[in-house]
This record gives sequence, C-alpha cells and structure tokens, in this order.
Amino acid sequence: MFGIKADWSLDIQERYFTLDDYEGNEARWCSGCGDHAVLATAHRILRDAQLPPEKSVFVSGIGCSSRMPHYMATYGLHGIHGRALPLACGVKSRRPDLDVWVATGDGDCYSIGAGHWIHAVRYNMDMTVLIFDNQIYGLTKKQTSPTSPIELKTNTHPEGASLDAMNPNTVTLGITNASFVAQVVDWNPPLLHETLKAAHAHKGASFVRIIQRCPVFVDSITKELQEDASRLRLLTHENGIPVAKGVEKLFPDSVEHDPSDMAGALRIARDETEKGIIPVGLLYQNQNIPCYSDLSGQGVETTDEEKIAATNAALDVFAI
Amino acid sequence: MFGIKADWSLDIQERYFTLDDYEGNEARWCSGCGDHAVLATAHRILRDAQLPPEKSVFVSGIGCSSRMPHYMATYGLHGIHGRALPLACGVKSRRPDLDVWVATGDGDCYSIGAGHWIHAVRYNMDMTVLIFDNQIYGLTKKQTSPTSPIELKTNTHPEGASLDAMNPNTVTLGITNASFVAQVVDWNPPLLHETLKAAHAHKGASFVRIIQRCPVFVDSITKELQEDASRLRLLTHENGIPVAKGVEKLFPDSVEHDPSDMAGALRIARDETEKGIIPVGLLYQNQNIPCYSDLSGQGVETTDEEKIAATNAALDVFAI
Amino acid sequence: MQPQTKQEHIVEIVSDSGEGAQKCGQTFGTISAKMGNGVWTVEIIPAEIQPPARTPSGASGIRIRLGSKEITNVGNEGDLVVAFNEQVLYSRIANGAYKEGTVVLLDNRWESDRSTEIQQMYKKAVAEFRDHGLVVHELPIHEACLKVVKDPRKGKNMFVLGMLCRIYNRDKEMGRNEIALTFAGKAEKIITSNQKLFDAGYQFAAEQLGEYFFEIPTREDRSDSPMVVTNGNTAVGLGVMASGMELVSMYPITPATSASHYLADVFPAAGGFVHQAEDEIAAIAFAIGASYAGKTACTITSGPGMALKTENIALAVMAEVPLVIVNVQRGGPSTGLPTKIEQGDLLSALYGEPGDAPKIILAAATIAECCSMVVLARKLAESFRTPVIVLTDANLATGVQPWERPELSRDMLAPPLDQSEWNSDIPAYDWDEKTGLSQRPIPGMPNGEYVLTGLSHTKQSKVSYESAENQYSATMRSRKLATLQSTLTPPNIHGDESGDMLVVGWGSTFGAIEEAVDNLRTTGEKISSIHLRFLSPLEPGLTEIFSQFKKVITIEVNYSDDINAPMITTENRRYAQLAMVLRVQTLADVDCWSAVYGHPLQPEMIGNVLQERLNQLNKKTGE
Amino acid sequence: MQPQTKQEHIVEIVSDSGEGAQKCGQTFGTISAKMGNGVWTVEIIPAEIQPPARTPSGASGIRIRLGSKEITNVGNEGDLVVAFNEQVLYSRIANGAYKEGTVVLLDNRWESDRSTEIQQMYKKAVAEFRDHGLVVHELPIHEACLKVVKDPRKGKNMFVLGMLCRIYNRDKEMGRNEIALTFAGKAEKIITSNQKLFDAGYQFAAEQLGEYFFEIPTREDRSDSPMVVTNGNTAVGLGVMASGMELVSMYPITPATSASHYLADVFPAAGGFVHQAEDEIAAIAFAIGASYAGKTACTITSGPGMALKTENIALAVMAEVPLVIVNVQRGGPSTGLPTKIEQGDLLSALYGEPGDAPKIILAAATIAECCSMVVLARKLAESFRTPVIVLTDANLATGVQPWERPELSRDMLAPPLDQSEWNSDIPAYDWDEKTGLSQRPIPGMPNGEYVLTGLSHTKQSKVSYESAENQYSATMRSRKLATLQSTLTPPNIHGDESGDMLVVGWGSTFGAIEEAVDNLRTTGEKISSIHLRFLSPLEPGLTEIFSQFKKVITIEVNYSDDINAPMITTENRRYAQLAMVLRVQTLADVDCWSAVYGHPLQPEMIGNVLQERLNQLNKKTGE
Ligand SMILES: Cc1ncc(C[n+]2csc(CCOP(=O)(O)OP(=O)(O)O)c2C)c(N)n1
Ligand SMILES: Cc1ncc(C[n+]2csc(CCOP(=O)(O)OP(=O)(O)O)c2C)c(N)n1
Ligand code: SF4
Ligand code: SF4
Ligand SMILES: [Mg+2]
Ligand SMILES: [Mg+2]
Repeated sequence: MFGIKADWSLDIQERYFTLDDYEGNEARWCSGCGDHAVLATAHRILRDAQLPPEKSVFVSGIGCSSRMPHYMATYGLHGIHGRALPLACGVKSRRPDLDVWVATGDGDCYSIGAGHWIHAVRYNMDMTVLIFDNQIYGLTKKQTSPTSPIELKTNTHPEGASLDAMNPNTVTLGITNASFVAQVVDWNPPLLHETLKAAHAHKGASFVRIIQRCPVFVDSITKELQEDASRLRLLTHENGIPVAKGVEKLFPDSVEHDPSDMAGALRIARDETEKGIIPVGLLYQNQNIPCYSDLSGQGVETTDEEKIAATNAALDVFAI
Repeated sequence: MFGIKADWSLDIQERYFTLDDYEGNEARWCSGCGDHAVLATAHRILRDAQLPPEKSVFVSGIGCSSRMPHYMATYGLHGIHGRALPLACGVKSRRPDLDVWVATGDGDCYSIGAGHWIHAVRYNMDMTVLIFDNQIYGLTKKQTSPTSPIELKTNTHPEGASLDAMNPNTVTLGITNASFVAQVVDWNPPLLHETLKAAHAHKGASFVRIIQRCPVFVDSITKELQEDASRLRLLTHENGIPVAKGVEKLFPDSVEHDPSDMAGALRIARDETEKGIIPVGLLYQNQNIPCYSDLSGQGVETTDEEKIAATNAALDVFAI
Repeated sequence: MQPQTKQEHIVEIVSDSGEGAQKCGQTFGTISAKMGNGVWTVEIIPAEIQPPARTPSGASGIRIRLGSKEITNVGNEGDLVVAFNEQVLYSRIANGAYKEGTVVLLDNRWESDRSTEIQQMYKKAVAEFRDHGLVVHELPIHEACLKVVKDPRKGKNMFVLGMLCRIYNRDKEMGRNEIALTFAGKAEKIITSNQKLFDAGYQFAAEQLGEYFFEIPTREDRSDSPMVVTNGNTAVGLGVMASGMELVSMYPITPATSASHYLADVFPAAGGFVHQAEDEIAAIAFAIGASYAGKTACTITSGPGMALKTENIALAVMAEVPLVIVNVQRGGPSTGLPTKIEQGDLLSALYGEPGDAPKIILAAATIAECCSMVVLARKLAESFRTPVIVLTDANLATGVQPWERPELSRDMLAPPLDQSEWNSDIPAYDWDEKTGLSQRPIPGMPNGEYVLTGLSHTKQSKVSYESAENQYSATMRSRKLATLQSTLTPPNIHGDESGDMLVVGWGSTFGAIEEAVDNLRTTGEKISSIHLRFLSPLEPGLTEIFSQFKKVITIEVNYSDDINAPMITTENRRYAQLAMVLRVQTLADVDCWSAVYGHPLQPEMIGNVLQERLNQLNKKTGE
Repeated sequence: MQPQTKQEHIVEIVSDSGEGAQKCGQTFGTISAKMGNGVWTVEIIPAEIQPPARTPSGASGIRIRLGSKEITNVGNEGDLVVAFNEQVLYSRIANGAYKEGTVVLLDNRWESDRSTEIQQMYKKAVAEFRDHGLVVHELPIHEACLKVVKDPRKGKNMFVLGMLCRIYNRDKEMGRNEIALTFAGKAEKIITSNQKLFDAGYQFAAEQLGEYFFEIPTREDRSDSPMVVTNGNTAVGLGVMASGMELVSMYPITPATSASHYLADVFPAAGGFVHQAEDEIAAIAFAIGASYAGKTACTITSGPGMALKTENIALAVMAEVPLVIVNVQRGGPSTGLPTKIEQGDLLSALYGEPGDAPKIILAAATIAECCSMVVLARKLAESFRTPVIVLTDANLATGVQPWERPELSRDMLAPPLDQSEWNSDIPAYDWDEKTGLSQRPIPGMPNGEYVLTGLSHTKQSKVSYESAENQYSATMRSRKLATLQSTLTPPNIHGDESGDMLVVGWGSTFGAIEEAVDNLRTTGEKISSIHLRFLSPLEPGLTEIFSQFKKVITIEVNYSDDINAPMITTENRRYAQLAMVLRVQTLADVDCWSAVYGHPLQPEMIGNVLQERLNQLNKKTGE
C-alpha cells in the first residue's frame, strides 16, 4: 500500500498498536449516524495493518462526514468544502511514504468538489477515498445534494428535489484511469470492513461510495434499504470483495461480477438509475493504471548537494 | 427549439436575415484554425433558422475558442475561464425565449470547468454546447489539456504529457440526465453543419465535442486524422445525424448506431480510449429528459400586482 | 396582587437541543410584541446538530429581551432564566450571560434522577450557581408536565411559555391563540394538548412563583404603523420579493442559508425561483447570466462563499452587470466560527478582487434594513450598473424583532423587461463622462447586440488594445461611486454635534452602540455616535463631523491589534476594518476597539470600553 | 572611422509575429551584457497568437535599452528602430515609443510589393513617419538576405543582429559565438547559415550605415561578480530551485505561466516537480497539502488565478501553513489586460479574504529580486508559519536584465524533512505569546499527531467553542507580523533624508522612479525616494521618514482617482493602493499618482508628474 522508509522498520517491530492508538476525540455525530460505523472500521483496518498512527493522514473537506479526521489519532487535515481531494493529492505528492485517506461527503465530492473528483480519478494517486453518501447535506441541515432522490423534500426544495439523482458510479467509471470503484452500505459491518480493506490495499486511488444513514434528516432513504435488502445487489467474485457466507445470505439478489470487466461494471452501475437496483461490492478494479504519486514523488531523495548542483547548472545557461 | 414571444411574430415576417446579419467582428483566429469552420457553420444555422440576431446569445469562457461570441453579431457573453456553462444557464434561467449557445474549450470545459460540465448535463437546460476540443491550451500557448494525448510534448510537460487522455464522452454519458451527446470533426463541413443543426434543434442541453484543428500548436494530432480517416468511425442511423452519401463514402469505417441505445453509446465511446477509434456522429439522444429551464422559467409572466400580492401574503404571516 | 413594573427584562430559556426552547421563546416574543413591547430575540445555537444531552457545549435556547422602548440589541446580562437542566447553564455563565441576582428557574427532575452521578452533578451545579450569585429556584417543572402529558420532553416548552406569560402578566387568551397559530395546520388534538400545557404552566407560576409578577409597560414610542416580527434572514427574503427580483442563485452555507430556505417556500408565489447551484462560483455566474439577460438577480452567501465568488464579482464590476450580493457575515477567516457573528468582511468586500473593482457596499444595521436594503440594492445595482454587496451578519440573521411593515409599491419592483428597439447609435457602454453612468442593452432588444466581456473594452464593448482606453474605462467605473456619493447626505449624529468623543459603527452593532452612548450621556459624558449604512461610497461629510470631536473611535466586531499589546506600535497596528477606511479618507486619527469573541457586543461592554477611553482622554487633555 | 560614444541607447526591433525579432533582440542584449553594458530588454507582444500580418495590432518585437550604467527600466523614447514592415510602427508610435529624431531602419521590400495597395500603404506611412520627425532609412534588408537564404522570413532576424552588432560596435566573434549558443542542439547547417546571415548584416551596416557607428562604454559600476541574464519569470524559477522547494503546483495563466514552463524543464534535475492542476483552486490546495506534509510548496499565478485561490489562502493563514504564492500581476480587474503590466493586486493580497487574514507580502523591485525574494519567502513562510505572497508583474516577468549570479548555499535550502519524535507536551500551536510564533509537527513525526483545521481552534488544534480562544488565536496570527516588522530596518532613502518631496514606490517601478528622481535632483529639486519591498508588514520608520518631507507621494501602476476630475473630492477620492496603506499607518497626507495604461511607467513620464507637483508645492508654500 505504501512504502515505509528503511529507518522505520526497527522501531515498528517494537511498537504494537491497539485500537486506542487510532482513536481521536470522541465522535460527535448524531446517534444512529452511519459515520460512526465507518470510523470504527477505519480504526480497525489501521490496527490490523499495524500502521504507526503518525504515518497515516486523514484528509477531508467540510460536512458532517468531514469531521472524521478529528476522531482519528493519526495526522489529519480538515480542509475546506470541496477541496479534500486536491489537498490529499498534495499531501501524497511529495510524501509517498504517508498513508493517505480521504473522507468526503456527497455534497463535498459530487457537488462543489465535482471537478476535483474527475481529476483525482485521472491522477490515480495512491490513496483511499471514502465518500460518505447520505444523499443530503447534513452539516448545513437538509439541503438537496446531487444524489438526493428526485422529489425528496428538503429545505432548498420544499416541493421536492427537481432533478433525478446523479449516479456517481457511472461517472467515476467513465473517467479514464479509474482503477478501483466500489460501493457499500454503512450498516453491514463485515462488508464495510472488507470493502475498505480492499480499497486500502489497492495501489491507486480507491473510490468507495458508502451509502450512509442520516437518521436525522433522511431516515427513510436508508431505512427502506435496511428493511428491504432486495433493492441491493451483492457483487461476488474471487477478485472482488470477500464476502462471508453469513453475509451473502442477507442479500436475496447477488450476482457474480468480474471487477476487471468494465462493460459489466457500467451495466451494473446503470441499473441503479434505471432499475433502482443498488450494487454493493467491487464494481471495477485495474491494478495496471499508473499512479501519478509515483511520478510526483520522484526526486524526494535528492540531496542538498544535488539540488545546488542542478541549480548552478541552470544558472550556467544564463551566465555572461 | 425556443419559444418566440407572441408579439414578435409579426415583426419576423417582415425581416429576412442574411449571413451578414450574424457575422460579428472579423475572426482573429490563426489561419487553418478549426474554429473558423465552426463559426461559419453557426452563422449558417442561424440564417437557415431565420432567428432574429437579437434573440440569440453566445456564451463562452476564456480561450481561443471562447472568442467566438465576438465574431457573432448576436448578443454575447464572453465570461471567465471555466464558467461558460453556469453563465449560460443563468441567461436561460429567466429568459426561456432566448436561444442560448455555449462556446467552450477542452481546458475551459473539462479542466477548470469540469464541475460545471457535470452539473450542466444534469440540469439539461435548453441550449447548444459546443466544446472546441483541440486537445491543447491554445490561448495560453501550448499547455497540456485533459484531452491531450499521453506523451504529447507541451510547455508544461516538455517530456510528454503524463496522463492518458480523458475521454469526455464516457463521462458525459455517465451523467444522469445526459440528453444529447454528439461528436464531430471540424474539417467536414456538411457533417459539422448537420451535427450542429441537430444539436440546435434538440430541446435540452446538447453537448457536441468538436475535434478541432490547432495547426499552430498540435498540427499533427488532427493532421493524422485528416489523412487517415480509418481512425474515425461514422455513426449512422435514421435517428442520428443525417449523412449525405458523398460524405459517408469518406469514412471507411461506419457503423449503424441507434442514438437511444445508451449501452451501445458507451461501448462506442469507450472504443476511443481502448482502441483509438474515434466515433463521429450522434452517440446518444433522449428527448424525454425534463429541462430545468422549463422549471426555472416558471413565473416569468408574473405581473407586478401578483408580485405585490404574494409579498403581502408573505408579510401577513409575520404581522402582529 | 399587583405586578411590579419593569422598564425592561432579559429572559432566557436554555435546554438541550430538540426540547423546543426556541419555539417557546419566539412565541413569547411575538406575544410580547403584539402586546406593544419592544422585543429582541436571539437564538442560542449549539455547534453540533445533535450535541450530547446535558453538556455545556450542547446548550440550545433563546434569549428574549423585552421592554417599554424599542429594543435594538440583545442587551447585557439576563434577568430571568428558565433552564431545563443545570449543565447547559455552565456555557451561558462562561459567556458572561448572567449577573449576580439573575433568577434561575431550574427543573429539579435531575435531583432525583436514576443515576446518582447525575444527582451529584445537579447538586454540585446548584451550589456553584448560588456561589456565583444566581438566585436559583428548583422547581418540579417536569413533574408538573407529567400531569398533563406522557412525555414532557415534547411539550415542556409550552408549559414554560405558560409560566412566562404569567410572570410577565401577558394576556392569557392571546397566549392560547398564539399557540393555535404556531401549530396551525397540525391536528386539533395537538393544539389543545399544548394549550393545556400552557394553562398548567400559567397556573404553576401563579402558585409557585407569585413573587415574580412583572408588568412591562407598552412602548410609548410605538408607532401606529403595522408591524411584522421576523429575523434578519427572513427580512432579506422579504426584501428580495419586495424588490421584484425573480431569481436567487445560491449554495448552502451557514448562517446565510435560511434566507434561501425561506424564499424556496414563498418565492414561487411571486413568480420567483431559487436555484441551488453546484457551488458558489456557479451560483454567482448563474446570477450574472440572468442579470445580463435583463433579470437582475441575487446571490446570498457567507465568508467562504464570498471568497469563491471573488473572480465573478470582478467580472460583474468590469462588465458593469447589475447584481445583488447578500453576505451574511460569520466568524472568519476560513471556516472560522460558522455560526457566530463577525463584521469581518468589509475589507474583502471593498478590496477582494485583484485589480481595481469599485462597487457599492451597504450594511444593514437593523432587521428592518435587512429587507429595505435589498430593495435599495436592486435599484442601485440597476441605476449604477454594478454589483451591490449588502452586508448583514449572524446577529441580524438569527435575531428576531418587530419592525415596521413595509408598504409595498410598484416602484420598489424592477421595471418590466425592456425589449424595445435599441438606438444603434448608442454604444453598449455609453459612459456619461461626468458621472460614469450608462444605459445597457438587454438581449432581445433589436440593434442592441453587443458582447459583454471581462477584458478591457471600449465603449462598444470591443476588446481594447489601446492603452488609453483601459485608463478611461477604469475612470468611468470608479466615477460612479463618486456620483452616488454626491446624492447622499451626511449621516445622522446621535447626540450632540460636537463633544469629546464620536463613536462610529456599522452593521448590527447599531442598537448596542447607541444604547451604550445613551447610557454614557446620562452620566454627563460628551459623547455622540454615527452609524454608517453606506461603506462604498462612504456617506459624505465625515471629515467635517469628525473635526468637531476630540477623539473618533470605531466599535466593530472584527479583529484589530490592541495598541498596548507586545510588539504593537502605532505604525504597525492593524486597525479594525472601518477604522482603516476612515483613516484613509479623512486622515483623522481614528482609533478603534474591536473583538472577535463570536458573540454580539453588549451595550455594557461597549460602555465600559468607551468610559475607559473617555477617562484617558480627559486625563490627557487635563480636564 | 571611430565610433561615436553614447552613454546609452534604446533600440527596438519591430516585426510581424513569428519573424524572430525577439530572439534577435535577446541575443543582442546578451552580447551587450557580456561586453559589460547595463541592459534592460522588454518584449513587445501582440494580444493574439497569430495576429494578421502588417497590422498595427500585430506588432511584435523587442526593446533593448543599453548603457554604461546599470539599466533598471525600459527608459523613455527609442533612439534606433529596425522595422520589418511599416505598419507595425504605427502601434509603437501610438504608444509614444519614439521621439523626434528616432532613427528608423525600415525594410524597403514593401515599396515594390506585388500589391499596389501595399506599395501605397508603405509610401504613405514613410511620409507620415517623416512628418512625425522620425529619421527613416529605407533599406533593402529583405533583398540583402535573399542573397544568403531562400526565405528571409526565417533568418532576417540574424541579419538584423549583424547590423546591430556593427552599429553598436560589438565584438563580432562574440556575436557569432552567441548564435552558436542560441542554436545549440540544432543542426550544424542551421548554425552556419545563421552566422552567414549575421556576417552579411554586419557588412551591410558597415557599408550602408557607416554614419551610425556607436560605442557604449562598459559599465563603470560593474561589479566583478559573475552575472546571469534572464527575465523575471526565469528568475522566479531559479529562486524556487535555489530555495530548495520541491513542488510548484500551478494552472496556466498569462503572464505567470512561463515561470512554470521554465521549471518544467529544469526542476526535475533538482528533484523537483511541477504539477499542472485542473484549476487554480486545486493548484493551491495541492500546494497546501504538500506544505502541511512538510514540503513547503509554491504556487505561481496571476490576477484571476489569485481570485480563485482566495478561500485556500484563508485556510493557510488560519491553519498557519507555510506556503509561497507568486503573483505575477497583470492588468485587471477580471480578465482585464492579460499581457500587460499593472500593480493592482496589493490590496487584494492584503485584504482579499473574508475575516482577518494577516500574511506576509513582499514585492520584487528588480529581476534579481524575483529570484532572491522567492528564497526569502520560503524562509519567512517556514519561520512565521504562514503563507507569503511575492508580488511581481508583467514588466519584470518579460523584462530581461543582467543580474548578479546568486551564490548558492545550503542555508538557502529548506531544512531536511524532520521525522524525529515530537515532544507530546508541546501542542500543535504552541504560540509564544510575545511573538505569535510556534513550531509545527510534521506528519510522520511520532507523537505529533494533530488535525489541521480552518475552523477556529485551540492550541491543540481542537475545534474551539470558547469565545476567548478565537480572540486569542487571531491575536497570535496578527502578532507574527509585528514580530517580523521588529526585525526589519527602515527603507533606504534614495537622495537626501529631508526635502520637499518624497516619492514612495513598490515593485517594478523601482528603476524608473529612481531615474526620474535622479534627473530631478540634477536640476536642483529637493526630492528623494524610498522603495518598499515589504508590504505586509510594512518596513518600519515610515512616519519618521515622511515627517522630513513637505509632501509624500506614491507613484504606482494601478488605478486612482484624479483629484481634479469631476465628482472627486478629498473625501471620496479612491487612492492608489500603496497610498491607502500608508495613509492608514502613518496618517501622513500621502498623495498619489498612478495610471493603468498597461505599459511600464517611463522615467520621463514620472519626472513630468513629479515636476508638476513640485511646482505646485513650491507655489503653495510660496517658494
Ligand atoms: C465554500 C463553502 N461553501 C459552503 C459551505 C457550507 N457547507 C458546509 S458542509 C456543506 C455540505 C455538507 O454536505 P455533504 O458534503 O454531503 O456532507 P454531510 O454533512 O452530509 O456529511 C456545506 C454546503 C462551506 N463550509 N464552505
Ligand atoms: C482563472 C483563469 N485561469 C487561467 C486563465 C488563463 N487561460 C486562458 S485560456 C486558458 C486555457 C485555454 O485552453 P482551452 O480552454 O482548451 O481553449 P483554447 O484556447 O484551446 O481554445 C487558460 C488556462 C484565465 N484566463 N483565467
Ligand atoms: S446530521 Fe445526519 S450525517 Fe450529520 S451527524 Fe447527524 S445523522 Fe450523521
Ligand atoms: S492557437 Fe490554435 S486554437 Fe488558437 S487560434 Fe491558433 S490555431 Fe486556433
Ligand atoms: Mg451528505
Ligand atoms: Mg483547447
């Protein structure tokens, strides 16, 4: 997932990290909020990976979900609305040794941050991107988001949202260089765990859209899905997200889907818009897409002498 | 295409518009620049449609191509870099009677304007969007654009562009509410004319990606296509762009494609990235997507009395 | 028993979030306004959506200041507080909201809570409050509610409303009616149940709190004009409607969004439309597009949103597009204090854009002006062909006050869309050299065709390659401000026209400053104040006015260096924002006092600051 | 024959775009610099990429000012012009580039053009130029080139280089060598062909223009230090490398982009990386991310790009992220004059962000400072934990001048990435109360974990809900500026320390102002000047310095109202940008003269303005 510098290894042998080592301030989300589940999963993934807390950076924009970095005991960058991705790309750019995560919301990523989303997929820098999609603006109290269902009554659309919900997966899959596209719901802990783990393990930008409960503002949206699992479609495959038997049973609708099959991924993703069937699992993965972070990080080991020599060489050209 | 107010009709009967009536300042693009062809086509389409020049508005961002409004004798809004689409949506929002066109570049639309592109597709306001894709930043003198071919040497990437070119069509098609997606080359005048005409006639946001010559900075890219038409694939269909027999002959590779078939459109569009085969024609059309301009324009006829009455009613609620 | 007469009282209701304190307080405020009192209501809002219960940071509630004069601000420390639990009071105490003798009516249910921990917290807190000088009454409010409803968490607020109505001798029937209005549209059952709670509360107060029985006489200065009660954001929304604008293009941001929420509800009835854009850049670009097309539009936002609009504002200035921008200021910089008040955006409004971008800037001083200034802004925007920024702030946005209902008229509305033929001899920017003003063609007008551009342009709106033309067009854009200034009158002076000290303010500090000045004047200080509504251009005559006072000082809610702090000298001191502007234009040695505590300035705080400076001044001048 | 000695000369080469005039002039400038002259070169750039041939708006070329002193600006009217066609001269004349007696060496090929229209245009122009007082020599340049190459459009420039080298008595071998350097990497054939053209031109001038034979003596004030010749944008690039920064994150925008082009070429050799982001917002966010992670980064842009970065700059200020922002100013507002010079972004740099956002602002006055200030900026950014804005402008960006080669050293470079263990007792913002300074933990440091946020935060970087904490952290951020100021010395006074008039400037007007002041001083005027490099904080001691002069005036390239214009009063006058800042901080009645003609200010123009004000002053004070 990411390189640890040579001079670190010894130290690491001696440190054993418990969940405590990853837990930051007490989470201040509403009770029943799906964000809690994602947070707990992230703690566990880091613990399982035994990554030193100082080597991970959680980067976010603004929104309820973007508070996540405060609840981690790692480094964090709680940025500004919509800019989580370029901030995170910057962190990674010259620090390939850092383990970078992004926490962003459906407004933060798909609305104000839409341009960066497109381009972060293109850059494919090595990072794990969690999109907390509660289909609403939470922090600012119930305005329409791009993924809000049409006709949902919100404070900005009291008569109901006027546009069909955006399908983020068909967009992400359409962006050249997409390398890891998955979708999961927050209320299935084992699936959430396996999905984030696979995303974290993937070298490249892993985009995980997490369909997230916001009981305070749009309780019914996810409640319906929780109550009627037939609207979800589990994607299974040996190269996909590992699904325990017990978990698979919970999904009346499941389908084998090879994550290397882009055409299939697109078809499955489109079913969400066209048939209301929400895929859960790994839509697409391609491990051969180059990572821009490998390029941007070139030269980080340059010594002072080399820098001075290169600058002198540059000056020589203009010498008189 | 757009509604002309009742009190206009009489007047129109009496006016006959020639090409002159649509021609603005002398175009200052380089000789051999593909933009000239698009401009001439726009003049002709308006002339053929006999639209009064004062009823059309050409809106653009910044770039070589964004100079287009200056070369029209209609109204124009030469805006700021990347914001052509929201400016145009604003023009249309309360003036459904105006005929709105957008001229934008590959940098203007797909890079700095990417977020607005996504959302303008969603809004599907009734307008004709021309994306002049020369695969380079022209006005600022040869920097990499999102659609620049990988390894293209530019001033910002002297060793060659580092990312695979973005495929704009797979993105546009992935955005919920896409209603008209076409692609054309600037150097085939009849095809260009028919494509823009169909786009103009479509009610909704018609996105036309025009592959455009920039002989000054990236001559070879389009020269290759001009010389070897086998890299293009003509899309034909009775509901597609009408293609004269003589024109069809020029394309060794042509395929029948029903523009209502989204899956097919996606496959054809993806071939551009995966196989280097560039589709030319109508990728997708859906006339049933609601237009946000129909919604945003509601109430434009409200009288002063009605406005005052509504405001008084609103005040009544707080009266003490 | 006769009620005790009080000229004014400050009441707070403090609870956990979700217990309805705000609805209770607003209803109480409305009843009081209807009965002819001056009223100012301000919400106490926790930073989180669902803060944990029974914690200081979760304090949610409302403050109502009512009196027999017009009330223009939140006032100083509270007189009487109803608290649903004891913990929430800690944050109010930390904020300096109470004084010795403030009466606290505290629900005593926690004393006998199942959790002994809570019992202890409760006892400890009550003891501490008493030590602090608060007069705490532990009352069985919860228990009393239980006699009427099963779950007092839903309904306690109306019980408390009843208590307050008795304590302040409000008309009981009016209270019951107001409940009916508040729950209008809800099931009859709900209304009667709440009215029962109200009655119970009324009786409870009569029985248990007989000693607290006050009369706040009707305002003497009350005009006969009809009044409305709203907060500032609703007033902005009403202003948009009254102005005849048809489009608000916005992106959600606290504390501005509720203005758009309100409009989303009522605007369609007036033929208007609220566009929620994908971001603030798109929001303003959309508004500019509509304005260009002849429908002057409005965009409403706050700090970070203003930052994003910077480039488009410059376009609107350069291309002379009428546009109304409402900035409900919040604490900055960056995400800052999103729900808190600050007046920190004056300089960025003036100078935010690279290059010279003159524009009109107004600041609302009262809730009524949140409405009237939007109406004015549309007119100015069109007459001067320029964006107009209206500054309000979180204090006005959430403060509630009765204000004179505007009499609507056609000439407040935008003129009808002109689609007549344009005289083709007139260029698109037919600058009148003396004033900088020009008429504009609107798309659809035959012969008016031109291309609006952000590039330097000629009168004809052609891209200009000539060096003199850039200078000329810049001059014309700037001259419009001087032209507007020439139509303005000097600001009113509150107090004498000369004296020791002149206080200058702008925005929502209006009421607090005047109250502080009035208090000082009663003690014999020679102090006056002016309050600016126009910040760009400034109202005229300031140099002359300033010259009549020994000292001029601004009071503002933004950051300035304290001249006595380490490292700070007169030369490097960073002044409060209006103070800077005044120093530039008048060269008077305008001093400033400002702070960014995130809460509205209280008259007492201002009074203390001014008293100190007056003492220094008189010492210095040897008086 | 002996050449005539001249202290300085201004030469222009003007042509259609694409004829290589710029390469010719740059090579001529380099040769002159190598021979020990002072040199300033500035490009004449048409607004379009391929403007039509033979049109005034298509004028493309270069101006070279060379002399026996250090040359710091473009100077006044030209002495000698080589023109490839007559039409392009019209635009130069319109810009006031020539005077009576300017020698024009004009290619006469148009006289016999196939098109009679062109023939007539040519004749008419020549006559008009002569009427205008220009000394026109019609020369068969094209014809002479044809003898050496088939297509003189490719090569005429080297022929002209030869002519100029003869006219200014340059070392011929050095000229030939310079051609070899210019075309290094090209085929040998190309080099020799160009050298042949050069030789032919040299001979042509000797034969046809014997009367023009000048000697510009070597600079006497020339130091022995090694020199380099570059434009300001290249100097910025070199500064980035010399500072040890590893990342430039940018989005293309004129006139800033060429700095990044240059870096894209050479930066990788120093281990650096240029990131072209999707827009300016992403560019700065990317840089902030890298800076947060311990690699202080740089973003380079111009006006509209600055506007877009506003919100992120506020984040960097609030969260105290070191960052270098280079703003190559261009004409504004909005798209404005993209290729032209203006100093219009001082106020937006200072006050662009909603809320209080103190930051360090430097302005380069020379091309050398374009390099050294970037090095300084990185250091300041890290020491003061803040963004630093370096202002340059289009004049510096494209001007070419020899400057002292910096001696590189390790202490110019960023310190190595610190990954040692952080002392967990030290909070993330361990503000020193006296200075506002603090150390920061870098991701990767064990025990340093914290969450950077744009919200109001405590020392520990926790979201702050306490009102006093916002005031405290704002104070700490502001205090850093005062701390920095306390380490600065007052600006040098150019001229006497007291007198009638003090001129204050900043940025690229440095050379022109000092030259104008020197000229006035030789005529006996009591005038001095200072030139500020620090704009935030200001350099200290200004009040004291100003007090020694009867009048203080700024000269700037940005918009200000003319006090004599209609509607303008002392109270509503909009001052030039530095003048405003100085008035706030010193209360001196700082006057200003500024203009936005889009071209660099010439010493003569400044001299005239100052002379007029001096006359007024002396009249007023009765001298
Ligand atoms: C520039 C800017 N615009 C607007 C806001 C206000 N704002 C904060 S969070 C948010 C949207 C939150 O929605 P989402 O991203 O879906 O996150 P959630 O709260 O639902 O997790 C908005 C509009 C802001 N902070 N900054
Ligand atoms: C905010 C902003 N950033 C950057 C620029 C500079 N700029 C002008 S046009 C352009 C890109 C042009 O490329 P494209 O959109 O592909 O149009 P083309 O010139 O190729 O037609 C850029 C970066 C600008 N004007 N404004
Ligand atoms: S408002 Fe919704 S998204 Fe935000 S914390 Fe509460 S439940 Fe979660
Ligand atoms: S630079 Fe390219 S895109 Fe621009 S006008 Fe010239 S040929 Fe056309
Ligand atoms: Mg959300
Ligand atoms: Mg392009």
